[in-house]
Amino acid sequence: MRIFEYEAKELFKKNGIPVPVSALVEEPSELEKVLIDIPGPWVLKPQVLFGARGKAGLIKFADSKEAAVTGAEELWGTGRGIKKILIEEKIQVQRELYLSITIDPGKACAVIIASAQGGTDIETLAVSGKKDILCEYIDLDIGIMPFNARKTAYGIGLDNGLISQYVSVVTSLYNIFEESDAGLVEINPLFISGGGRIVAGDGKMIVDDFSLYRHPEIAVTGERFEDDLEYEAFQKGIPYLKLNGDIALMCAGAGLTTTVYDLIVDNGGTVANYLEFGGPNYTRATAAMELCLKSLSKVILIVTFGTIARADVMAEGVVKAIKKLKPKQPVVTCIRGTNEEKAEQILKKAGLIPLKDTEEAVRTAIELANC
Amino acid sequence: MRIFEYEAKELFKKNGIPVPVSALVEEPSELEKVLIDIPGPWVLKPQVLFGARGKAGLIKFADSKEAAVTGAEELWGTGRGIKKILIEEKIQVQRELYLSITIDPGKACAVIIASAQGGTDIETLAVSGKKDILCEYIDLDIGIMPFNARKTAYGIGLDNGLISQYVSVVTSLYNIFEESDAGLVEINPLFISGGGRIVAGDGKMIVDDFSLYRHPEIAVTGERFEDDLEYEAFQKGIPYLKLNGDIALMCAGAGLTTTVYDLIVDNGGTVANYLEFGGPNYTRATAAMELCLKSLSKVILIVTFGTIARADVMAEGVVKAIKKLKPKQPVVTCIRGTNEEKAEQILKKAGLIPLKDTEEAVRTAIELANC
Amino acid sequence: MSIFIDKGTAVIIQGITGKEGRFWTSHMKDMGTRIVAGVTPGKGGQRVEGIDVFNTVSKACAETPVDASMLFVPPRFVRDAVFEAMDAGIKKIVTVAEGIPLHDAVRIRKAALDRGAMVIGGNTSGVISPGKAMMGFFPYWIERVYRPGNVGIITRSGSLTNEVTAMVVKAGFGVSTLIGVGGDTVPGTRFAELLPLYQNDRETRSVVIIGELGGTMEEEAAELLTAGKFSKPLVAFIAGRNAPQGKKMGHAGAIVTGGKGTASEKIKALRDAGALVAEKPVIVGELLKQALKIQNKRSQRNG
Amino acid sequence: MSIFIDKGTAVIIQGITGKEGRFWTSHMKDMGTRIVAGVTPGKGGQRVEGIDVFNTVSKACAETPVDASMLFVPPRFVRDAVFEAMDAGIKKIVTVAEGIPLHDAVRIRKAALDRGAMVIGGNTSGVISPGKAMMGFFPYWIERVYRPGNVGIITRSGSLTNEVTAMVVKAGFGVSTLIGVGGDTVPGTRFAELLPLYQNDRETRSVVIIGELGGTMEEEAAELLTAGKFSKPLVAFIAGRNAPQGKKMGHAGAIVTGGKGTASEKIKALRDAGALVAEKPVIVGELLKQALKIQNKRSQRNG
Repeated sequence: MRIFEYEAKELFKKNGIPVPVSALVEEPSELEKVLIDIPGPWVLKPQVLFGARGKAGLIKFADSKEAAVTGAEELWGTGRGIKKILIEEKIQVQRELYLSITIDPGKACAVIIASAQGGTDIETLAVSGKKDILCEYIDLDIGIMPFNARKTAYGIGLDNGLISQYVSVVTSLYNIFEESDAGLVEINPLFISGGGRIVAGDGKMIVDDFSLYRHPEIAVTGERFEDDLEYEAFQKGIPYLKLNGDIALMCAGAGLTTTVYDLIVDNGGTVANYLEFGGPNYTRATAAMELCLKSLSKVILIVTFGTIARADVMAEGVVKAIKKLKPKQPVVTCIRGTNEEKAEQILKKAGLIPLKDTEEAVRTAIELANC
Repeated sequence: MRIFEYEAKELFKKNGIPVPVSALVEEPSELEKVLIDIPGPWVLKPQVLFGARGKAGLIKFADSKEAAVTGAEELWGTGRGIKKILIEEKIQVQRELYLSITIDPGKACAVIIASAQGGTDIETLAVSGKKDILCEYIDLDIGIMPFNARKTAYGIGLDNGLISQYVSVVTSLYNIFEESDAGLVEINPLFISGGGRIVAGDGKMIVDDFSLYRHPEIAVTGERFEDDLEYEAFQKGIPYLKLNGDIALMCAGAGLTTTVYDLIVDNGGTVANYLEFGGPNYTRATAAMELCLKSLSKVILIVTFGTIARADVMAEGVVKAIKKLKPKQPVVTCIRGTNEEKAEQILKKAGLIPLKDTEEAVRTAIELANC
Repeated sequence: MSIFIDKGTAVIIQGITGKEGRFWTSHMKDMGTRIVAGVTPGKGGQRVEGIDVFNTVSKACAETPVDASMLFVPPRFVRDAVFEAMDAGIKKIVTVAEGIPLHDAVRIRKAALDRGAMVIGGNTSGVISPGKAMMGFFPYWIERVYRPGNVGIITRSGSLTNEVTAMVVKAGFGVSTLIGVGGDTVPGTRFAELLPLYQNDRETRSVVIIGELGGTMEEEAAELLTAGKFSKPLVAFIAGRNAPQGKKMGHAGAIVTGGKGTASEKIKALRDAGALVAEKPVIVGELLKQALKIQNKRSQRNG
Repeated sequence: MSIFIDKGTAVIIQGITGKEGRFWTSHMKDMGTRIVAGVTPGKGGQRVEGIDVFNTVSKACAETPVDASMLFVPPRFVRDAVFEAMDAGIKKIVTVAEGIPLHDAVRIRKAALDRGAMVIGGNTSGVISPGKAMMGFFPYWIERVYRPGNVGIITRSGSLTNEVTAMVVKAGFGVSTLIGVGGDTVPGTRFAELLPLYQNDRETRSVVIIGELGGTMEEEAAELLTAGKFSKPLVAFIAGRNAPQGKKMGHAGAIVTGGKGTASEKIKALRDAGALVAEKPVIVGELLKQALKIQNKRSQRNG
């Protein structure tokens, strides 16, 4: 689950990581007071969950109140669904560092990633061979110790005068990471201000979905999703991605669904949505098909090869769903696994053509979509 | 540092371990209200830090208010320094268990010790070959997990209906142990009440002295010491035990001091106090001698064999202390180590006889004490 | 003697009294798996499918020698159950649960590494040696997939594994041991840790890896090949070649950012290391034949 | 080649720039210890006693091979410093600090056990091989104590060690390696873990153990003897025979409750295991001679 910058910064502040003075505004009428409370110049940062806001021109700087108001109006007017804007004091920046904490699945440790070169180019830097990027591994059971933080501090060449501030930031960030069950916490850029203060310039955070039950403080709202349908699917517990093509996928298992996606693209087709109708959801054909219908597809393609999921149960569910939802678009089925002969009969009886080969099903769906 | 039963039980309560309803009284005038607030019958438990209160007849049971008042007055009148009395509801006990957590220095783990047979005989049970006593080891870095608690629960043969309560008590007790930097937490007896509730009948707790700096919540007051002089010595950072013999020890190092103690007893002498004048205290002869003088000894015996502690510095300190404090009793010195020749001269010059052999010093001290 | 589990492996079932536990215990037994005990706290003394149930793993282990533990335990309790098994000295553990909290999964894998134990899963169907034994829930009755043979299969997926394995069987092969490492971000065991077992397994002549975008497990397998630590014929299928960047497609682990962990990268790494990579499931059988031919020629040259 | 430390052992000093660190670094160097680097956070680039100072242990280790680390670090920071040394791969660590928090000490020992490292201390004078090298603060200049020879000494005490060792030397012996395990409740290394090193040490012909009431280290040493894992002549002195019960006398570890860990128990255990136990320091030398005689007779019989 993604956490907004302003939420991450609230957590930072609570845990002793310095952040710029800021306030959140949601409509023009709130601006005036904020621009009085916070001394200018300002930075206006739309609270959205997609990356590279800066490169997209969505971060505005303002020296005057007029410029700030104009900037905010521009952001609200972009049509990119911007609601909340974080108004921050502009920090006089001497240097930008990079700091994040994530999991190393191989080492089975948390890893602190630090670089003396923060900012938007960190990913290029990462791909170019990890030069100037420092990794410090932390055993989750042992936790962070001051020496871990010092190693990263000296490792990226910080001056002695900044070490203790930096160590405190790294330690606090680790504690946030650990206590939030995060998959990632990132401060990029981490400012060193003209006055020699270390300040979090940004805050990115992803909390593990499987751990949300231990975090009632994180409200799962529609705001956290790029698309309303994805939010709806999440609430229903169905893995779902909204795309913009013709064929709605309703397949069993992440691997098989991804494979069907590949085959569609290989064969010149396009995908309307990615949806996993399998695992614990194999009895929920109606809920799955409802989502597929909302994606405005030309064809619904059902491909399964059940493990726990019984083919006959899935086929029955699909038939029921069709009866109830009466989709206008054709439904292509390729349902296999335990009791697949029975499934075949069920589908035939309902007037569907039970295919047995995944590629054949894909080709059929593309043909139907191109009709 | 020892924690009073009432303090331990407050911690238990805060951490969800059930305790009897109770109130602390310090003087007779407070009794009446407490005996109204808490339904009888009652148990009266003097808050003292020495063990085996029950065997000493210092735990009183009362069915009537009159009996309670009489009991309390008896306790205040024992002359054993009883101030605070914990008045508790008397739990109707079905069974008494034993539960404690301490450190296993060899395995370098915490160890949960549980037994189906609690009460005063646990130590006999322990000595008799650990029968019916169950140990469960916990890596401090990993912490306790539910299965650890379950193992002890099933291991001591608890009924299914009690398991979840017991697991919760063990888990909470471990958390208290860990968060308090305790050397020991013990609940003995741990009651199973007639109604099938698990309730802490007692609470014993020792917090590691070296960890007190992380526990400002634990006030180090005179109450926690058996003797005012021991409290004074603790505040001065000088290891000290009050005893009732003739010879005040002022020796360097725990091992050597203990050895001198052994030699004195072997040779028929008695010790007035145990005091370590060494390690970080080797320059503090005056403070050490002051404590020795308060022990009302017949002789002061100084034996050192310095490691960091320089013999000349110690000798000089002793001479200064004598000049300042003018002890009436004789001072026997046996100061060796770095610069011992210089030390010898310093002592001689001050009119003392610098001995070089520990046993000779011990014999001399005993002779002087017997004069 | 197959990998991880064989007819003789003594298996306990943690969570045997639950609905899933009962159902699959019956199937595992039917298939031939040697299940020696079950564990469910509070249900000690019961019997499930003729198997004695104990309150704790240590009690079960005190009653009978145990080689492996199969967990049918909800994700929130997996960490506790895995540590209980390891605490009792069990070195082979399979957990099928989907939804294990990330930090729990990390702690589980770390503890297993530190103790020389092997945890397979979570979010997997488990381990199966067709015709012998299984730990997990495989529809072993589907003959066109779970046919005994000499192809080892390592996979991150469930349904896709059936799809691919069916192709392997269609081409005339059978399966020695199939291990699903699971689809989570931090599986207990990784591809590169399993390949050496297959290398040493007499019943495995070749291996098929079923991977997908995200993570680095396929790259690690390629490194192992390059280092010469796995020399049997290897065929791979990697899902997600066409996945849109930045989208979280596939399993939990399969998020691709900044060009790292793409299917294309994985395919290149495996090909560079000498593996044959199938563009689609249907050709996996064909590639297996090719790989075995190449191997035969090589051994003839060397022989 | 002596135990733990020798002339060739490359030692770093953590906390080299402090007052104690500087002072004892100079002495350790004078005695012949090979000190290759110092570490104090924030003091990187300085030099102390001609030794380069680094900000982190890992940086020091990157500059020069390191075998061992000597800590002059206040008790509150010992855990961090020990873990830093272990993290850099150092397997021999000596910490002299008195006052290490109990749970820190437990974690330090546990981590050392898990990683195959050896931590000596805290609350000790350290390790010395007279005439060769030392890690710690011993008044090695006192010739009637720190004379080179073939008696290994293992001790929980400081001053008492000087007292007893002086008796060993007075009897005509010298010291091979003296190791102070320290007086804390949870020392990093225990007697029974050191005895095998002395068993294998060619320069050690006999060992003196200086113990005291409290804990079980002496009993563990006795078990080792009984198990036949230490066969050189062993003499012990145990302080606290007359200590009053229930009083916390001696070091932090030396609290005696309910008849457990008394000096008498320890003395009995050691005697039962074949060690000679001195009632007072002055006879330790005599007992050493006896023990060596018994050993000689035994080997003559066997030879």
